Amino acid sequence: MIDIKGILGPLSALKFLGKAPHTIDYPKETKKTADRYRGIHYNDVEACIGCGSCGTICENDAIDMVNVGFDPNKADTGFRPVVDYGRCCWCALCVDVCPSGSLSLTKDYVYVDDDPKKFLYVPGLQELGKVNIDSTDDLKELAKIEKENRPKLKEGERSWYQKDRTEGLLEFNRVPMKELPGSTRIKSFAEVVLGYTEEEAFMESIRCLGCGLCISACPDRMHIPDYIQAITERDYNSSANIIYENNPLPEMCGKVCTRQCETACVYHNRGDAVAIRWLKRFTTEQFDDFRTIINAEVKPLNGKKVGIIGAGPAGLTVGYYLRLRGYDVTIYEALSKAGGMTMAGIPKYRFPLDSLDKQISYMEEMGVRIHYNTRVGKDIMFDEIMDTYDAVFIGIGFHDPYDLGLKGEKEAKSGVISAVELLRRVNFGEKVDVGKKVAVIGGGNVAIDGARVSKRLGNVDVTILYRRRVQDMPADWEEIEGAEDEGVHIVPQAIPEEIMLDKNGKVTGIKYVMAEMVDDGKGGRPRPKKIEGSEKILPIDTLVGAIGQQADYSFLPDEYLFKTQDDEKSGSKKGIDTFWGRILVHGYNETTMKKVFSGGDMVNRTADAISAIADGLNAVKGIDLFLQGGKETKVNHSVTESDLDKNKLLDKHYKMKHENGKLVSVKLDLSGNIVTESVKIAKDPDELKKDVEKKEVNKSTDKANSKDKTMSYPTKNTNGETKKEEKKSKSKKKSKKKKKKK
Amino acid sequence: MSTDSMYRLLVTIAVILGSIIYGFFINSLARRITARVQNRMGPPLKQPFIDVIKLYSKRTFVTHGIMQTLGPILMLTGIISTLILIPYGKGYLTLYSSNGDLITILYIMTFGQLAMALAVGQAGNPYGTIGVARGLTRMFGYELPLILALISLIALNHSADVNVIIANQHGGIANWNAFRHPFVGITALLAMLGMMSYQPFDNASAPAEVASGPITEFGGKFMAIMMTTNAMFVVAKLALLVDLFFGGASNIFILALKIFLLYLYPLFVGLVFPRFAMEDTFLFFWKWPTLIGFIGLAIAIF
Amino acid sequence: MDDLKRPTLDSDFTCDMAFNKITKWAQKNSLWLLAYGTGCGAIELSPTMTSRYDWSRLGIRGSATPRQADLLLITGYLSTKTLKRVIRSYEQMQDPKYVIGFGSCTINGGMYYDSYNTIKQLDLYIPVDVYINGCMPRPEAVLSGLAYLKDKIGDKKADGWIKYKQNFEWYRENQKKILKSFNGDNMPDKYNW
Amino acid sequence: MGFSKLTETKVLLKQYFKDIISIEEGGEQRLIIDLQSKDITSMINHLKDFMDFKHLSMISCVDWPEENKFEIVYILTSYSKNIVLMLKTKIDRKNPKLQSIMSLWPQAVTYEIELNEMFGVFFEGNDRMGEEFILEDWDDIPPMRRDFDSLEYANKNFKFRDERKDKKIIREFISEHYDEWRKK
Repeated sequence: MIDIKGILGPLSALKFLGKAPHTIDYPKETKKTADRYRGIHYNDVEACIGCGSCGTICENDAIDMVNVGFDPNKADTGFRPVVDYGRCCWCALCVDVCPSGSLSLTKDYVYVDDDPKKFLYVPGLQELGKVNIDSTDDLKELAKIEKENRPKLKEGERSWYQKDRTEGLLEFNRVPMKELPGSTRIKSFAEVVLGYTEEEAFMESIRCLGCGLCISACPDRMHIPDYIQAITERDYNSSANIIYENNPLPEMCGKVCTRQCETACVYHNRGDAVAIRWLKRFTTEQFDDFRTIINAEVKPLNGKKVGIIGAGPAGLTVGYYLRLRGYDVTIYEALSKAGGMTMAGIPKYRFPLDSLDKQISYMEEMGVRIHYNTRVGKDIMFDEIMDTYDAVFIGIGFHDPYDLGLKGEKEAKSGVISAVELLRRVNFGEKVDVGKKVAVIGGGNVAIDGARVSKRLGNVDVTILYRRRVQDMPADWEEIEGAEDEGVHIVPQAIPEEIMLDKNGKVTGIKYVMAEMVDDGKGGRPRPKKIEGSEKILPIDTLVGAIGQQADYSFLPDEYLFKTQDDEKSGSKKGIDTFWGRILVHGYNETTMKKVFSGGDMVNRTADAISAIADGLNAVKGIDLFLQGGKETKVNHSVTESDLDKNKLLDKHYKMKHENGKLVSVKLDLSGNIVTESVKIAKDPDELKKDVEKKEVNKSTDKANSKDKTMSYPTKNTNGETKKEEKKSKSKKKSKKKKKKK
Repeated sequence: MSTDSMYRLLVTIAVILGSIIYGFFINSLARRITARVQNRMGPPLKQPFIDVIKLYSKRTFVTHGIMQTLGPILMLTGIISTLILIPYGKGYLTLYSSNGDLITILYIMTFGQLAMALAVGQAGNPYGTIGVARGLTRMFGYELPLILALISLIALNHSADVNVIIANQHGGIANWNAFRHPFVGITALLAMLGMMSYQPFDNASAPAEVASGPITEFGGKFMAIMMTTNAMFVVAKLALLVDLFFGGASNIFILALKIFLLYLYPLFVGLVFPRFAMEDTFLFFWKWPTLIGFIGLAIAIF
Repeated sequence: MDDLKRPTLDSDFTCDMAFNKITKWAQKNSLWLLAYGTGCGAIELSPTMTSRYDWSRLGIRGSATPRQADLLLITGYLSTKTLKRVIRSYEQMQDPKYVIGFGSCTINGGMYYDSYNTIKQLDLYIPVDVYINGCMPRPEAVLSGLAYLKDKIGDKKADGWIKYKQNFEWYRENQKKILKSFNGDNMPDKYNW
Repeated sequence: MGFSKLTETKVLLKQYFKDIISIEEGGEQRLIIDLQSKDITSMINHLKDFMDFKHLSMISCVDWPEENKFEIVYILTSYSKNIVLMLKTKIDRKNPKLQSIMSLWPQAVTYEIELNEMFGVFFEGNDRMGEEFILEDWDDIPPMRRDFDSLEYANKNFKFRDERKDKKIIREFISEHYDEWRKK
């Protein structure tokens, strides 16, 4: 039969005729995009650190890291991601893996153009399709866009981004290191840190993104991502080998390094840096004996002899790597154990004796000869060393403490001890009696070490007196916390005035004044200012001073020391030049005296073990070049400006300037005003003048190539300005056109 | 040339142009209505005109032989001949219709389609051939009830002259053939569904099955001619049906209105019913419409 | 022949493109596109053409055969096997004709950049007038792309087909590199479809 | 209650084919059978004719270059028993040959020519063997073999846009600029 319903039923569809259609009349009206829509990229170029993680994770090879004109520095490579929209498929993995959280996706997804080149896009620097990227010059052009002109995200446009540290794919918390509790650790010198287990080390190592930013911060340029990668693969053998490539004291570094690398780590800004130091420590702890696993190739002796003064990290590094290169090395060490300050100055609860022994015995095994208890200048003369060896390396370090300069210090017969001496004596097993109450003056690591060591010498009450606030202390934060855990009192903003003595010259107390922090008025850090009438007296048995150390150059005969102008005029042979207590060195750590190289604390200002090792390695290169006498080996023995720039001595306190063709060293105060000037002449003035002129010519050409280090915002010369204006007007025109189209 | 034939010629040209414009107009209305039923906005009313202008402006002229080129032109000739044989009203609007012309119209109407079939054959596109085969089969299907209905009409009016049939319908809606002879009317209306080639009987040009059927190989200017022809053809067919079954029209506006209203019927049917398969199409026409047609014929004769 | 030196347009020919205003307007407002879903992007066409976005508003409709089409949409990745068919379809389309590259894959390979079987840059083989970026582009992007193309036609800049004619040998060379049996039965030396 | 159909099939198959390497349940209503390549045709014959496995779902292949083997996988379904069977067999990678089953299921031809194209497995008795399926004018090793490097092939045969020449890999850049101790 006829299906009436089947025939009439469909007619009900005609009811839509009277209804409003639900078509969206795009572009007149638009539909709301979902909150988490993944559209086109936006990058906060100021927050981006150029680590390249986005490019590494991209499955489609869509992200390039390109220099768009940002300055590279320690924690920023200066590169920024450029997205190829001919590749991107908006999976947003790049956003999820961005450690700085700068990359995000917007709700904008309409990207239409007729030129396929325009789909290369620098997020955060460029408006969609505005710039054709043909070459690097175009990208440099982008960088010139001033901050205000950069595209900004409007409210609510950002859709896919890491709202907090828990979003995304990254783990911002490091695996915590297990430590002895404070009450247990003050009872002995047992090591505080317990080290990672294999699983913990693995979990920590997989956090590493492998970008290598840390390398740029490490003075020694250790191959950090590589050895962490080896730990991830559980290949500890190759991990140790990678570490030993340029660090002969890895276990020491694994325990006490100042780890500048971790401050450059990509995680540092938003979370905990990868525990690079602990991972290195983990690797080195896996082996009882390095001999069996390090497959270093020792070249046969080549007949050249190198003498090294001081078996500190710098000296040992030079000794080890020169021995590997086939030199006959001899190290003279004044103390009965090698290791320098790491041996004598680091308390054993941080750096146990046996781990140092392990490394040094391995070195001696490789053929490094060390003469212990041999003080140069006393047991052996410097002249003799100079005569015997083809090259000499001086790495004596800073062992002489500064005087406190307090009233009563000279008169005190007992009870005043420097932290360095205290540590040395404790480390060498001597019994030290500090009484029941100890005050430590200073805020550096040495001061904290002194305090914590004192705490372990029995039931001792330890107080640290520091002129500034706790947050101004130069010591590691971890160390300060550790000290507090162990019951060390810290009295900040206390300026010591006078040491109180009894009639036998024994210390009974210390008088100090409280201080308030006042602004120095020049934008520098606040200065402490005494508060009148706030004197207090702290009764103590021992005063430990830890306000700094200096080098002892008494072993150097006078003729080897540089005599400034007189020397220059008389033309007598040049000696080792020192500058503010430090030896002045050039590119390869060579001193102003031929065949003498130097490194370590008395050369660099950072004064830590890893810098000493870096100095040592640099000197190894220098000595090798010097002794092999190759073409590029010409070691320059005159001070020029560029040399001094490289010189580790110079930091912001010191600037060099030219005056009448002479190179003048200028000491500046914190705000950049000239405080003192001293003339340092290295070449005869005429020659220097030529040099300077040449340099200036070079500089100007360099500037023209915009290769100077400073951020190259539009240059002030007229050509540049007009060009920029042209660009601006062009872009304005373009935007107008676009509007018209709409 | 006499003034009479002058007027006749002018009216003829006006009818041809008017049918083109009106054809496109109802086509675009149909597209709007379709869109609204499908819950969307649809193209602007001028869209068919834009399309046809664009197609005429196409620069390439691909032809596979003389017959392919002639086909659309013959089709155009056929449809113009059909147009001028249909009366659109009184006076000059009756154009060239005379005694016995219903049979002529029926003959000439198929002429265009046969020319088309030849052209498609030369183009050599398999989809085109299939489309033509389907189209002719469908024609074969709906012609039987249609002719039954027309024979009944001729029998009832004792004349094959369309003008006579129109005249016989004077005197109100009740006198219209569609209502006075309901069986004949129903037969004709059902056959008309096939004639208009909308869904559910559009399998000749079914896009998803046979590309676009006969016109697959025709692009650019051919396509433009075909679109124009189609517009005229729709008007011609509807005008004829209006004349035969819905009382004709005293003036051109009433005719236009009636054509449009009649056009809505296959359109609405097409909107809601899905496409029939070929054999179902054929069965459909030879089943109910034919049966009703025979009843109508029987009533008409006896 | 240098592959990467992309063809440019002979400027004299553009004048020939200038029809009168009415035809330009008609060409701009009536775009019939070849319903040819070569890649995954075809899925985005459904919302664009049905009632949500309804591209017939803009005078766009699908056409079943290349003969009637003005616009070829390459929706996403194009495999080497399909390329042959696409070239053939493009050749069958009647001038003036336009091509839209649709999705990232047509620009520089997209997520198929390491695939052995898809072409990476569409404009080496057929001239592309507009690229719509996305993986896949949403209907708004598709409509924007179509609007962009309309503007281009209006500005007489949609000259891909002229470029193709003028640089036919260049395109042929590129096509031959991918389609190894180019001179076989499917690809006669002179296109005569 | 007797045995479930799965156990029953398992037992029957074990009785019938003594040479089965292993037979195990791979989930609900799913059996995975490991076979020697010489038994595969007779097994499938038996399954189709006597055990009501009438449906061939697919034929697939896995490349094991480490073992120098191809693993061919047949998936059969029985609707009456509601069991999915996975027959696996390993054949030599150097001379990959297997009997065609096109006489049992005509649609197997398509799977077989695809495997021939993508892996280079030859099915004897398939008269359409060697026909082009997806790849036209292919002149390299079959692309689904694991020793085929897709990216390398793409770089060789296709052109990428050359605007991306300034690309830098951060790790390499750092090595270049900072790390003078890198062993090169």
